[in-house]
Amino acid sequence: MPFRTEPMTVNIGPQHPSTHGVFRLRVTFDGEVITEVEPVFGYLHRGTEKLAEERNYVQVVTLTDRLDYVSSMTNNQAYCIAVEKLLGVTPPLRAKYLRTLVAELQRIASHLIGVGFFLQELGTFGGTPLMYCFRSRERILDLFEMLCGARITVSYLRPGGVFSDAPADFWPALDAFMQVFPGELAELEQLVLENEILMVRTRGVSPLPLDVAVNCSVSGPVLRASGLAWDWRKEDPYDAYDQVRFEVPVGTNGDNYDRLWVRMQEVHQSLSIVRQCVAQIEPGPVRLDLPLVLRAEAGVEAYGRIESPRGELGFYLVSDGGISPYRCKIRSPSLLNLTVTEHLLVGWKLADMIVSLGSVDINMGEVDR
Amino acid sequence: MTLQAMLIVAAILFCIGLYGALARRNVIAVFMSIEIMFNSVNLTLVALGRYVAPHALAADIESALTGQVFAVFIIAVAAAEVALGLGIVFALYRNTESVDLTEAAQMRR
Amino acid sequence: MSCQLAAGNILYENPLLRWVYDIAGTVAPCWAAYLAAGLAFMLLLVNGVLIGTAILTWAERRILARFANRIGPNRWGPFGLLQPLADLIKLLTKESLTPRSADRIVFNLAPILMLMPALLVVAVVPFARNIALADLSIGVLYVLAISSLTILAIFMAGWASQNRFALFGAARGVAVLISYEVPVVLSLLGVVMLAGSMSLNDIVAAQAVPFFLVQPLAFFVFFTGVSAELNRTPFDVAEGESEIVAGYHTEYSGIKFAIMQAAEFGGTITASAVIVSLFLAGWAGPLAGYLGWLWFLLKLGAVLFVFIWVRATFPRLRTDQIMAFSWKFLLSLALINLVATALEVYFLRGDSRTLTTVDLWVMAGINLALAAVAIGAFGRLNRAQVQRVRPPLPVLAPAGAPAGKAV
Amino acid sequence: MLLVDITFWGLSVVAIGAALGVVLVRDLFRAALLLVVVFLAVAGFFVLLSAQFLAVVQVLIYAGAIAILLVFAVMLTKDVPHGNLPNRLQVPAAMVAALLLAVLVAVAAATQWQPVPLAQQEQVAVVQTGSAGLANLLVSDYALAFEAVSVLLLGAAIGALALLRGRPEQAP
Repeated sequence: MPFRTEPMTVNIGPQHPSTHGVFRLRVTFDGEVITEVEPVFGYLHRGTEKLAEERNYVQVVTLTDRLDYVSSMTNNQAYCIAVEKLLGVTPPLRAKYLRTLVAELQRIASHLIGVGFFLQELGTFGGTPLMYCFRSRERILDLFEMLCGARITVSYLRPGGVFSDAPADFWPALDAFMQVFPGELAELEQLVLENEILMVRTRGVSPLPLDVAVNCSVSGPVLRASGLAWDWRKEDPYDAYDQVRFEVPVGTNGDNYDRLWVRMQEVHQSLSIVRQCVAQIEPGPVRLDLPLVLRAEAGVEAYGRIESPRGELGFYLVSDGGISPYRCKIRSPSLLNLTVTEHLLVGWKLADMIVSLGSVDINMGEVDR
Repeated sequence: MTLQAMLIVAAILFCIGLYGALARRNVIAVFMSIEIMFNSVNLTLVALGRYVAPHALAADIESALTGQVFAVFIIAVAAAEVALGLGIVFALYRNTESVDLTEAAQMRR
Repeated sequence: MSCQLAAGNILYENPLLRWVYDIAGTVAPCWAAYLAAGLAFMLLLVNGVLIGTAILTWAERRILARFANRIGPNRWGPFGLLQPLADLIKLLTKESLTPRSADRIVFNLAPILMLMPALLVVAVVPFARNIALADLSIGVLYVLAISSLTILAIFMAGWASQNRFALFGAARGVAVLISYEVPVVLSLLGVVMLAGSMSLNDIVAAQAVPFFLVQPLAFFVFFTGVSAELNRTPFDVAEGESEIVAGYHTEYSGIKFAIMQAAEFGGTITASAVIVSLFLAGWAGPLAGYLGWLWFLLKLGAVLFVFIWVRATFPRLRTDQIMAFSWKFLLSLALINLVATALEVYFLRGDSRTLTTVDLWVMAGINLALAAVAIGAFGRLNRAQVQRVRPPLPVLAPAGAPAGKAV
Repeated sequence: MLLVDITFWGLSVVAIGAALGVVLVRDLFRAALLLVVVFLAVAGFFVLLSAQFLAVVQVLIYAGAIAILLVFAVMLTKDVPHGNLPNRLQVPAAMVAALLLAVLVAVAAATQWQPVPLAQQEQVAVVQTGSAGLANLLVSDYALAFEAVSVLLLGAAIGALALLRGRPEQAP
């Protein structure tokens, strides 16, 4: 256009209703169209990696709760798997099933939050879909409370198993949840997935080409929405994932709708995994008899990774023979998924920006660590 | 309120508009002044239509509305004028990146 | 002193005003009594709208909460009915901030200017038989003209705040309002043609068949256009909370914010009142002579409920999509409706130059079919980019495995 | 009528004050807002002159549409708070305006206007207040002018679009 307009630089955040915590985007607009975008983060930095070097191996579990605070179970899982690799131990079978079960419940809860806030950012400010999501999420958190007494910061998993076996009344409660939840999910899908406004707002918006996604090391639903069936639960099964059958939903266009669709489908698959776990689980011990203070051999390194709701979550641990890790590096999916921000946002409008950011479903606790 | 008072108010408005149209540098300010002049003319027309009897009044009572009809046309034409005029202003801005009339005169090619 | 009103005067037609006028006329000069009668009714209307605003904020929060499986405000008073009062006290006692770089005069003037159209429009709405402040012969045009002033207030608020989000909101709001003005005005032409008058009173009287049946397309266009002009979901881009914080009223706080909110909800109420008068036969109903106001309020409540329902359900559109919706979809529908109504009125009216109830029913039949066809056809044209929903993946596990087996 | 007189003088003060503001205020945005005040005051005059239809049209077209367009155009100005500068013609312009004002006032005061006959005043008032007469005139006596204006508006709309349409980018 020969019409020269003045570029306008706006700080979206750190205080903004839709930046998922304290996240800042320095955006340069031409009218409402984004020409430049620069993510700024670090506002929530708590030095988790450094703190982990000052605590013993079991204490670090509580730190991992606070990384991605909407999916603490999977954070626990990744860390515990890393420590188990470091020690060279394998948890008992029942613990593996319990871990898989709670991880999938956590995935459902986390995806419900992702989907709910994604819809909120699309402007259903009445909050109906968000509350539909929260209704179901609350039930899952209640289940977690029965397991370990906490709802958000669970610290349920331990190196070598889980904190304790599920109480007797957990199984009927889980059963009740499995009866109610599919109906609630259907209600949500009916409200959302066929909505025409949602279609025009998300179809074809901010597509992420597969090569860009792979080159930027993107993982999780964002990668799968771009068309690659890459899921660590299939590629490198951990815990009980080699015992259960499930599909990996894959998108085609990598647009906002596909990212939403992949999440919704994963919820269905997770539900099926939970069912299989319940059907297959056998009585037995839930925790290895490990010493209270763990020590690994000096010079051993281990990388434990899982498929968290947001992508590949990995803990890289180095031991110097002491009671705490010598070095703890966290590969957080949210941070790496942010590397495609520019590809997703430049050229789109302000309204799409917020939605695309929501579709990546970042969590600042994990980005800033 | 008399016809004379109404006409004088309209005249004052017209002259203020005239001054603005002549003495402002910004195209948009000139536009605004012209709009004031349009309005004062409308006012005059309607006031005359209200108070002064046209020759045809005795035969045709609707001729009392002639002033209003003229005002309607002026408003319509003013709307067209603003649309086109602002189009020209935008075109001017596109070429000179300024809405200053004095600069526009100097940059004539 | 006894003042006598000429028959044909606005006040004469209106029993309430005449009563005030007669009382005031016994003690004051006639012109003062005239003024007093008008002011008394204005006081009633303004306070009615403001109290209605308070009730609407409560109702909207309660109903939205029910849609979302929540309870909503329930602490203050029965069913939380005093919540608006508590909110008001909170806002009144808050510091009324003016940003340092803001244009102080314009910034403070904008909320007042925003409230003004909402209050002015009720002047011509007939609440019951012969109860309206002014039965203007150009009522519909008056409503349109006054409500177009909101644009200016929004722009003033957004510009004077010196805030980027506010400016975004103002620019979006003005763009939306200007686009939707066109279909809204065109849609009302059909109604005016049917009633043969622009006075709201005459239009209500002409609705032997409610006009939302006779003019379904116009009703659809007007309802949609009005929700866009009122910045309600799914057209609330001007204050899209998730995108631009609060749009043009980002910088407003305290009492100024309260006035802005009152203007917004008051605008919804007056717009609904206009919809009721134009399309839902206003105060007409059984025993309309005595219960006209009740019918009016019931219909008002129904329209408001639809507004809230829409808000609870739909996501927001993008600005360019809203523009496209107005120009490509609503404008076409309004034009179709205009041409169809003109032809129907011309052919059905016949020599008597009036439309009978039978004529109206015939038109209702034709127009309902036309509306279905037109909305379907244009919807399909505009839906090119909307593809079918992707089918869900199969779930592999055998469903319904007994839980609790492994206790 | 006392009320009418008070209203008239009030409106006059507002209209003239706001008009002066439009041409004298430095802040272009405020000037545009004052212009809206002028428009509204003129609409008030129309009501006083029993031209209700015109008053509403004035609000709808001038305050609702033209003013908004102008406000949008104001954004083109680089420094809006100080954008409304006078040029060098200030003094001559003031002189011309003052001279014209003197002539106009003299003419308005000196002319013997022929008032509406008393017998017809009632009738004229009824005709002028209603909008039906105006509508009749527009589609009967002034139909040609009416059509011409519609063509003009269409032309203006197309012309404005043509002016604003981006020319294809020239290759550098």
